[in-house]
Amino acid sequence: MFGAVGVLLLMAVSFGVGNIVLTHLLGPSRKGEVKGTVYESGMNPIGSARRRFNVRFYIVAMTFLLFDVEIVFFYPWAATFTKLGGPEGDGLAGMFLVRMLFFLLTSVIAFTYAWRKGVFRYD
Amino acid sequence: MTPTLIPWIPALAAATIGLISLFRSEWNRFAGALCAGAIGLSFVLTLWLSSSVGSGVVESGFYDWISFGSGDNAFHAGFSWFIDPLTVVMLLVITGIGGLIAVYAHGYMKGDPGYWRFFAYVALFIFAMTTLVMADNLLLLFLGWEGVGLCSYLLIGYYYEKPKAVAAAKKAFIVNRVGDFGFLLGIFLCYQHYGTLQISTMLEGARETLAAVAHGHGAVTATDVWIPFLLMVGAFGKSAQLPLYMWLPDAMAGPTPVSALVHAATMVTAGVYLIARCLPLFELSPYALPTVATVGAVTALFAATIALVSNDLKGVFAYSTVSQLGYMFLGVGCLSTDGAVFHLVTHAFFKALLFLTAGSVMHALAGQLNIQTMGGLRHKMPVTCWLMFAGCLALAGVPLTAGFFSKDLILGDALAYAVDHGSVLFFALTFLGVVTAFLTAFYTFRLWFTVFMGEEKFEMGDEHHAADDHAGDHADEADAAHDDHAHDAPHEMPWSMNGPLVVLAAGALLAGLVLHFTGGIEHAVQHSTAAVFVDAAHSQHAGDPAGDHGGEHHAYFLGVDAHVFMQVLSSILAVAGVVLAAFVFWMKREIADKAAARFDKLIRFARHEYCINEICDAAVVLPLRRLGALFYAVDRLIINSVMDLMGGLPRWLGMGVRPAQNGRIQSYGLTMVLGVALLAVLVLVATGG
Amino acid sequence: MLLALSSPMLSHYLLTGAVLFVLGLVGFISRRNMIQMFLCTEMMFQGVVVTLVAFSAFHGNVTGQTFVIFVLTIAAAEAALALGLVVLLFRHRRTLDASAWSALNG
Amino acid sequence: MPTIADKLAGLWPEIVMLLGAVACLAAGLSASARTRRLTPWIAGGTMALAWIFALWTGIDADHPLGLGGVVTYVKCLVLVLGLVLLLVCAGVPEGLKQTAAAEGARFDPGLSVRGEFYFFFLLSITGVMLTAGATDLVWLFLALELTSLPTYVMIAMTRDRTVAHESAVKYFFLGALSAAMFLYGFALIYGATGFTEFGPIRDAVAVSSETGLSDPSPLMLMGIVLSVLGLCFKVAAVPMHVYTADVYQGAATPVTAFLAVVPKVAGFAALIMVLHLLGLDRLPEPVLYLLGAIGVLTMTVGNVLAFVQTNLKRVMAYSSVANSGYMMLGLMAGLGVPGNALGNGPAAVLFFLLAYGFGSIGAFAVIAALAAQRSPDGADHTDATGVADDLEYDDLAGLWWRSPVLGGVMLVSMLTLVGMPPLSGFMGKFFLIGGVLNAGFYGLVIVLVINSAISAGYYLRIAMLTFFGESSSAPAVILPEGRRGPRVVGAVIAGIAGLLIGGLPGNSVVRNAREAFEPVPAPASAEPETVQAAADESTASAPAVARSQAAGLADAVPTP
Repeated sequence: MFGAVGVLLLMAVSFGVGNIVLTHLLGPSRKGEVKGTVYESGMNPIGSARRRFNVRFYIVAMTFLLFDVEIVFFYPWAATFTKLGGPEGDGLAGMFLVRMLFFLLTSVIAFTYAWRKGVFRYD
Repeated sequence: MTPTLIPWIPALAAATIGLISLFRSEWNRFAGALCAGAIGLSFVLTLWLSSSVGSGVVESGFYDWISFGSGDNAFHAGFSWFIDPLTVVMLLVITGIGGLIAVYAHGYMKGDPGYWRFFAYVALFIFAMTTLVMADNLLLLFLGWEGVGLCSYLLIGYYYEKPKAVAAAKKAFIVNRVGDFGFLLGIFLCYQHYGTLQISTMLEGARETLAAVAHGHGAVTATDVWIPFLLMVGAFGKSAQLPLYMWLPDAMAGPTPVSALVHAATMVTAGVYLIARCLPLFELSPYALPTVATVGAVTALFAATIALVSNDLKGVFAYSTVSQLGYMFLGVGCLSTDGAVFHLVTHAFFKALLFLTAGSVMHALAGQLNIQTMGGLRHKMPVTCWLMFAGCLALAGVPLTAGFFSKDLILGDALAYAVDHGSVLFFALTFLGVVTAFLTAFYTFRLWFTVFMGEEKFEMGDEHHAADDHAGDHADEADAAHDDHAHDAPHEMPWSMNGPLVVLAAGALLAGLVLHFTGGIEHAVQHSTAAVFVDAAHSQHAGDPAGDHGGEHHAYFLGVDAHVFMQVLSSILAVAGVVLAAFVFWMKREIADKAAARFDKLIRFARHEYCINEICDAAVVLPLRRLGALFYAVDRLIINSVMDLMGGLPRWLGMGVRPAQNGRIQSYGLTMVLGVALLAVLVLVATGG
Repeated sequence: MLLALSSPMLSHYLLTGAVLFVLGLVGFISRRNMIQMFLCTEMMFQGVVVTLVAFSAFHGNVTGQTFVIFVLTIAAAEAALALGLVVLLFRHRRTLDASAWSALNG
Repeated sequence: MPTIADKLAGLWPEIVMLLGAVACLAAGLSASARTRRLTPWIAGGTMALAWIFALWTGIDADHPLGLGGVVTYVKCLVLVLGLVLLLVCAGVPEGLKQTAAAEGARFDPGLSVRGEFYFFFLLSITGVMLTAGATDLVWLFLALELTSLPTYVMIAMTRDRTVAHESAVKYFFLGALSAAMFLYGFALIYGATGFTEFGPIRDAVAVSSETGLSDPSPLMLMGIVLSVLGLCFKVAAVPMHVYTADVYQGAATPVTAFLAVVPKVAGFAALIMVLHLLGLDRLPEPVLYLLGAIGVLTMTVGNVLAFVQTNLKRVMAYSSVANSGYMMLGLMAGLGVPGNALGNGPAAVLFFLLAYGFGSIGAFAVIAALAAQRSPDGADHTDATGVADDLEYDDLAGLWWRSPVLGGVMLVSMLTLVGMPPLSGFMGKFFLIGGVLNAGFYGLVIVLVINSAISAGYYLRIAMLTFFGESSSAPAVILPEGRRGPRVVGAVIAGIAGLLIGGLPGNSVVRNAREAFEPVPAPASAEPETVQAAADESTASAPAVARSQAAGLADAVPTP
């Protein structure tokens, strides 16, 4: 029981550490003033805190908010899915999966739309 | 489907002409062709329909117009048709004569700025008129009735820039309204009494009562007596009988083709049609038909005397129309529906002809109407002269012309009726009719001889409906020739206008002969609802109540068959009238002048319509005006101030509420929340209470 | 009193929900900053959410909680819309004061 | 118990609408200019197809409240009004500077709003259809939000003037407030009964044996009251009417036409459903008081405020408020006797919605086809399309003589709104009054008639101006052919419909509205004997009703 948890923990930690190590080894290494500043989502951290952000940040924030909320619907679905699919279920798991995929599809459409509108473009 | 198309094709044409004028005004010149074509198409359909109707009845629905209630209380009035031979006769007259007049008007109205408007109205009129005669219920009939009234109003007021035309249109509308009010009451009473407005059902009910009464069981109720009187008021209004006649002479302010179509051939006969259609209802009441006959005969004589002295070219024909309609009412009044319908048909021919030729004369003389200024026009307008001569012969009832046969049938039937019933009243009415016949012949030819014979003279009218004059006469000439000068000399109409007149003239001369010997009208009437009620038990033709013709028996007057007697008498009178007119107004003009000087006052009195208008003013209009003034004062003083208060109230309220709409979201939110709170409290109170 | 406070019952939850709702209402009317006003409407929604969850527990079925998920979704959609509108308006007038927007009235 | 699959089967029209909306979105952002131009056509085709589907799926005989006929009627109604509205609205996004800039040499998907506009247009109408079809409070709430949310965006994006943004923000904030209100009501209904499905809720409401009226628990009653008050926002009824004139004035005129019609249909559909939880023919007294008070206040406030306006869009906005007041009275009138033409208030509301819809669309479409020329600087008076559509009374002066078509439509619209026989508005008011009389609320009828008289004050003023008015300043100009585009067609269709639907053969539209409330017998094929028995029990004419419903729905709403 705890062994399984230990394995999971190990995998998670090694994935994270491994990535850091790998990028350090493989990626190009540049140093400079800009690179050394504090990272704040691409904004210059120096100056008045009240200065306005680029409107794109709002848009991204809103997009995030919406996609984030969609996750809410996955929890009840995931919680009941095994019951429907298992031996005590009524064999509707297939239909249930298809419905959730349809729900995902609507999200994908929204995502594609946002993409086409250039929401994710930063230039 | 065929019956439905007959009214709706002209309606479609009217709508199309209206739309064209809105969107493609350069196509306006096709309006006449469109209108005439639509009416012609309806005529062809009518011919086709007549073959399928035969002696029977065609009933067909178009759509459920009004329908409410269910079960026994249900009320239905459909756009649906009841077509019997009587309807077919009417349809043939309306679409046939209507088509010819439309062709004539195409030339007559050419160049008029309201050309399209005229034809849109005419097409609409044909729609309403055909609906009227085809309706299977009184409500739809009333729709058509009001429709023709509306079109008549629009067409009389066609020259809306002329105050006289506008006044005439208003007069026609208002006088007709009096009649329509009676008619409408009659319709209500019918519904109340019979529980339906379906004409066939109502008439069946009426016939059952008639049969029951004839057998001595069952009785005529007070409602039965009243219904025909109310319907009669409507009929008198539409057909210009005393005392509701005075709109018709004024209605001549409309364009002449309209006078011919609406105010001579078709619309004004709607009253006759109504009585013929609903004859059993009238037979139920012992007083209804004698009243109709009396009003008819008196109107006939009355109008004839005015026509005798009138100097107005169209006025003479207008009064003569009133007079001839009087004959028709005399006909239905003495149960001679076939005579009345026969006269209706022949009258449509010759009166349309007379009006249109009068229109030609007017046209040629730039709107001149006074016949005293005319004379010897036969050289200038030979075709018109002889066409009008044909019409005059028919109107005068000269033997073998159309008017002779139909008028004679009515008078003969009236005499026979008087003999059969030993009725002094009907002897008197017949006598009035005979006198009128003589007068008719006399005044008709007075006009004709005055205008076309004798010394040549003419004065141009002062009215410039010059635009149509020029364009009508010299269609080929460039429009640039349109200066406003009047003609130098009257001249003949082009054949595009005279063509239809020739057809009408042929009808005026020959229709009577043909219809008399084929018995077409009699046959049609006997197979329609206008057939006179023959009690099955008392009739020898029990199995065939319609019989071949009701007149199997003969009434004898002074030892001669009544009809033969009347034929001989009226032939003599007609010829005498013509000869006398020729003598007085052509050969020895001075006699006429002397007589005119001698009876100057009387003539002026008659020309003034015996002061009927003044009497009417004094008796009806003036009191109403006084009452109106009184009401006006009350209205100004009391009601107006109250209304000002009430009209101001919403404004004050609005101004009071308005500050709440200050445009701020917070205060809007507050209003909403307070409102919700208040209403919630209301609910709480209501729950508690 | 003490007992009532120590063991929460349905009415407590309902009262909490109602208080949240009314606070939201009052805030909506009294605040002039548009973002605060919007937050107040969100508060009203949350008051409803609390009510729904309380009823759900009371009736012993999950319908109320399901309802809550949908309410949250709608609230999120409205939030996105509200932010968009507020940004738009701010760019016009450089202020978040709602009373600056009362050109339309009467 | 119907399964999800059964419910989905009845939702084909909505599914079609959703797919069409996505198609519009895609087409509007397509790289090909030709495809982009197709967008409005896709929207129109979608609605026509959805209409066919709505007729094809037919009436849901298992509707938990027995209102299957109403569902179908409302769907057809909103689709028909939507088709006419599309004509009026088409060209709005294309006329925006923003979209015009995006459509330049190189297409910029980030700027063009063409796809979004028609997407939202269809979504909002889908929302109305779902509102009508709702059988569950959750569903109803979602559907109402689906109706509203797109309209907020439509207002904000279709006009570059700041007033449009003001209008959008007012509509949005107050809309959110009202949504919270009816949501709270829904929560209370759930709390009182433990259900969100309509059927069980209705079954849970006690019926008083004394009066035969519903006797809901206080919690349930409060829930209904709050729901009704919240929904008042959607129909623009007192006390939620405050936003109406500001929002209508600020929005681009075609969008205003949309606002005046679509949310109102949704609101009344939702009100019918919510009130039928208690039983429309056995509403308890407090609810009757509430509806009566709302109705009287709404029509009076609407009319008196309309009376003092000079801006045409504000006049029409308050007229829209007043009309909601009339319809509120219809809701309290009860269902009357089956088979009787008069006496069914809610059915009269359904018909009145159609009559009002065509009247309003006609008037707004005419306004949309005109442009004021009062303000020569044009700076703040023109919208994105360069049109000053804030028309005053004077702008209509003598419109008939300049454009008989627009003048005629304006005249017909005003006459139908004022209730001139035999136009559809008259039939609507006639049946409404019949219902209220039948229910015995004579006082309310008097108020209604007085209010109609007040409304004639401003409606007829517009009608008279159209003919005889003489403008002191320069009257509005008619937009050039390309700019007024399909608006005139929409106006003409609305005008003709306003003229005719009251008098269609056998009053079929009115009859359909009435029959929408009559019980639908189960399909005959199921079990012949049981069906026979059921038919005998209910009404002898039930099969006839069903047949005429099936056949008559096709002409329930005239084909544009």
